[in-house]
Amino acid sequence: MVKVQVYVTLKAGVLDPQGSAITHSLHTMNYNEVKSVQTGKYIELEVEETENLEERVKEMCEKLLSNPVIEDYTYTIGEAVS
Amino acid sequence: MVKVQVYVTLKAGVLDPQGSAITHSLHTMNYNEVKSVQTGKYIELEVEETENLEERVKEMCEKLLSNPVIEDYTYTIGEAVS
Amino acid sequence: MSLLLEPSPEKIKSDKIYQEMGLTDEEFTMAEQILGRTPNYTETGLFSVMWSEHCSYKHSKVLLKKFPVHGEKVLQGPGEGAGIIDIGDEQAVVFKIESHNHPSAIEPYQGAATGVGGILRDVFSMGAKPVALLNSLRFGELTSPRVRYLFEEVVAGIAGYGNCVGVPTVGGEVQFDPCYEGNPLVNAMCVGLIDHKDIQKGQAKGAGNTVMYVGASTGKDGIHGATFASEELSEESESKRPSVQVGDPFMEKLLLEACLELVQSDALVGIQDMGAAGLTSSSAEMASKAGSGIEMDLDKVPQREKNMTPYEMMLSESQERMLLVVEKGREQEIKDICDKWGLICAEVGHVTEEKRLRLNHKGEMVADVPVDALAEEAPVYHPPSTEHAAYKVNQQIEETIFHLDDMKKTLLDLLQQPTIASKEWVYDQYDYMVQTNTVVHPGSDAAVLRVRGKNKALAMSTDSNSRYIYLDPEAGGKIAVAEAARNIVCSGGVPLGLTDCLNYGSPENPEIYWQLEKSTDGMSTACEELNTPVIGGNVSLYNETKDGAVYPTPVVGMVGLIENLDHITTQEFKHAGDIIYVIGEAKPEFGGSELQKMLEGDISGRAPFIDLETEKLRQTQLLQAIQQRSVASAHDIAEGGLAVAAAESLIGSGVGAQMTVDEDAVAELFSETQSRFLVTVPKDKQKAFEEIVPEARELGIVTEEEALTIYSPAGKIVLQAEAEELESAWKGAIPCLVKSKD
Amino acid sequence: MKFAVIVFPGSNCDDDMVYAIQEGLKEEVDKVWYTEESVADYDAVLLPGGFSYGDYLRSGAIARFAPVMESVIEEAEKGKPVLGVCNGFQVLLEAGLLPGAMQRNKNLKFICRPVQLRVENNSTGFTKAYESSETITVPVAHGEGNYFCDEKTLEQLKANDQIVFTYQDDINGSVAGIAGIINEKGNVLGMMPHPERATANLLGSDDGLKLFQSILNHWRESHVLTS
Ligand SMILES: Nc1ncnc2c1ncn2[C@@H]1O[C@H](COP(=O)(O)OP(=O)(O)O)[C@@H](O)[C@H]1O
Ligand SMILES: [Mg+2]
Repeated sequence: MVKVQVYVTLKAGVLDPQGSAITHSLHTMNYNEVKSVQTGKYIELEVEETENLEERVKEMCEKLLSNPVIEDYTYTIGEAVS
Repeated sequence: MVKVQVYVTLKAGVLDPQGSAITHSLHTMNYNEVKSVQTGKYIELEVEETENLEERVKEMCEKLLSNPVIEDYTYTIGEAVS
Repeated sequence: MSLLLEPSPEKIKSDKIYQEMGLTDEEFTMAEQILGRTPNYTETGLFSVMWSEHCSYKHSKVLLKKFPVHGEKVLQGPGEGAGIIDIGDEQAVVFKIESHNHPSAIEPYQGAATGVGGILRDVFSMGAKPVALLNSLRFGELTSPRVRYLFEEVVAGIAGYGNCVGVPTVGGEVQFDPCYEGNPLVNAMCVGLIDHKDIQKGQAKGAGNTVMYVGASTGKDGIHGATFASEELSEESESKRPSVQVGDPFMEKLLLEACLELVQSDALVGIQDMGAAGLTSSSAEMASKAGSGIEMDLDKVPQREKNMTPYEMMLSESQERMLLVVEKGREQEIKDICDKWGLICAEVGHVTEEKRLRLNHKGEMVADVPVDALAEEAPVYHPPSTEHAAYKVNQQIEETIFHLDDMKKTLLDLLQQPTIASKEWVYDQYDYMVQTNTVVHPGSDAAVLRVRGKNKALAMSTDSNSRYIYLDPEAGGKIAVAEAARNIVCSGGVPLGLTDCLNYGSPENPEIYWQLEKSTDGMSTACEELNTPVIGGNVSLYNETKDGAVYPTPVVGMVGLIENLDHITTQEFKHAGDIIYVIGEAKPEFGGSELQKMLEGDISGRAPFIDLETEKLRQTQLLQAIQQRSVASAHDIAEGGLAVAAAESLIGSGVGAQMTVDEDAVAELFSETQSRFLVTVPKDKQKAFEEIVPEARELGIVTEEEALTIYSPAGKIVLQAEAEELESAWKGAIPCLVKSKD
Repeated sequence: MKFAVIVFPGSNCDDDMVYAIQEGLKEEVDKVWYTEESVADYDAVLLPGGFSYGDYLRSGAIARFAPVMESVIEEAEKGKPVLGVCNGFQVLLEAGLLPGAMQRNKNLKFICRPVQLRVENNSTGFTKAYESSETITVPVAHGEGNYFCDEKTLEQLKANDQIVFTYQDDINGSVAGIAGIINEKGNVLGMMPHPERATANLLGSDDGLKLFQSILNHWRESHVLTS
């Protein structure tokens, strides 16, 4: 088994209302050192080792895990986990 | 400015309906090598350097960014960004 | 900096860069003549968005002029954010429908969500409180995974936005047909309530008054959305994807509350939302309508990104923004209200006497254009029109006579056609109760909302059967209006007027222009006959992909007034023992029917015939019978015919029905002959009812036994089904299709 | 009796709650803006449903830190009746006034419909007007109504009779079908269904009215006793 970690974030320039709301809230809580917040998704997959693992992970990211119209993704393919 | 990355995941034992839905979809798309999916949040903060940065990040995570009843969090405090 | 990268006027002209922005050679020459010089990059952008189909209606203006727009009760016809109709007690209803087809095809969730956001702003910028949302949706067949994705995401987007803002989504319609496969239709309608005294205008009056900007800051999103909506969808549209706008319903809610407070202040002179073509259209239109001009300092526009150019700021379609004109010296009153709601509010310019739109940026004037040229003087086209080839062919096809062996199976199959099947899966996701005024939930003919504090209610519905319109645009256009009115009447309301959204293919194709022409003719005729003026609407053209155009789909959004809460009527059968009537005889008319589509896989032949006088007479009589409390339930007979109407009235009612039908049971049960109603009447009201509606024919009786039984004149059972079977077929169809993931 | 309805930025069932008190219960009610410092002058505090702050991040997470909440928490601890409906329930959970947390509905979709509830505990100050085990019809409208708590908490809730309402059918995946719970002291109730939407037959049900009547009756009783 391999652990795959996928990070999905909004493309540059895409509005992130959630991020703004969090920033605002942190400010009212007196965390004024926070200048900006960007929200995204973190997805962890447990995958059986296959030959073209990376290629397939990319496909999954593009087809399902992210929405390429507004989101970017990155991933790490981790060490095998037991 | 420092970039702080926060990852919020569900505690072990808390059901993840979204994770199950994604697993299911991936299977119908023939990514049968995927054994399980866990969803979480990825939050990126841009923070001005302060003395007790780490402590304050922890506080933000516990108070606002995660709900300790069902969620765990981890964070990385990155290099200074311009 | 980036300004230097913009092409010079000479280059725009020599390299025809204006074409990429959607202007034709002739249009660019016109712009040059208007200015007396070659426009720079920003100015070319202003012309291109304001002269886009979406903003200027250049291909449809001529046709829209035919709509009857006046009526005793019309307080505001087309021309403002939304139309307004008087409902008595110094109150009025405000409504409008708008399309968001192209954005939804690219990013269905956000496309649909921002469609809802835009139509809400059209209504609350008039000073009205939004009280209801409706929608009208068209997709390809649910057997395609891409269509399922679009369908699920569009519904989620509508829900996500409307629910968060707290305006109930109370009605709508969803139809499925292969012609919408690559180009779904997403039309959103909003209904608002207003006191006469609060009615606002989008006008920039009074030279010297201050122009203020309220709401979200301006980003680079949606740049060229208006021209984008005026082009066919192609592979290339994919590359324009970053122009997708993301909605922020929380911001919208704050903006809504702030605006409802702002309109109470007499410091406010004019207000308009920044919709399509954003800052450009709102400023140019407000000035043009008031016969004035506007000068703005773009450095003061709140910006979400660094180094935005004037072009980007003026063309951005960032959501949740409003432009205000405020009496000079009273800006602080406006700012205080915005502050309370946590909204950005900036003074960005002032009203000028000279009728020009002037823009300054970093100390330089970057645009200087006559406002009327932008807002009023877009070229108007009279495109050539040619009868659609399919029309002639279809007119000559003989009516098919269907012979059905198993009527029960036919009915169950019909109930599972996605277009007919229960839309509970959809409206279960909409908060249709927030504001606690929803008396009749989604699922009946029209939604009904009480008017709080008064003994009256509003009925509302969206309708269109594009199959009929495709087969016969003129008849189909009449039917669309008539059907909407039928739905209002069945719920006990007097139709007040309508808003329409004209969804068609490319008007530059003469056959499509012909569809547009004929169907709007039909609609206009029906509006005259039924006394339902058109108080506003929207046009969405170029709905086509390489596989062809969508069916001509003019969606009608109608609102009616229920004068007394006791008049509220639903389609459900009520009590065992009530008498079942049908108003109107069935003829064997199957062109464009669900039965035809189901059995033959496609539609052909003639659309059902409609006689508007008959329609009017029956509606008037039925409404009178309802108002005199002689009617227990009423339902119009539409897609799928009488059998489907009966099943819909029976499902969930806790009672059943026995009916005897004519010799030609296939026609009686499944034909889509127009102007028919299925009505039940309490026994003691039978005489009164028959006096008002002499034409009504008794069909049978509501039974305690929860089943539908249909007899032939000779007393033989033609069809018998348990209510439960009917219900599971009808309710199960869409959830089942959505779940199938292969 | 005087009620406070807390209004957060983006609250959207605040007016509905006000109407329920004014028109249904015919008692006094004020909207209290989220920046107010005190709710001490009110006899009961109502946290309305709908959304707050767009429900961004997690429902109720941001509202929980609104300035007015300090006083709400303080009054709750003093024993003042506090009712949180839907979003209000989520705020109470986030604020730690009630145990557990909300997750997205198990079908991952928003659901809006009238549902059947069972009154599990009719001895609270919020439910005395109901029969024991009565079935009532009250609408839900939520995307995150899937109540979660760990085993131990569930045992405690059961042992102390803190489960007040349960769903007749499993609509959202909530642990033990929980639709509403009360704190140990019995003065803070959170529930996902909207009683304020069920206060007139014209709207489909008036089963929610008894909840407000219970609050009023309870207050009158204790008021007579103390005065
Ligand atoms: N199909 C139509 N029928 C009637 N009026 C229409 C139609 N299409 C557009 N209009 C009217 O033309 C005006 C301009 O429409 P639109 O550009 O959509 O307005 P806005 O940008 O304010 O939403 C509006 O008053 C609208 O009601
Ligand atoms: Mg608009």
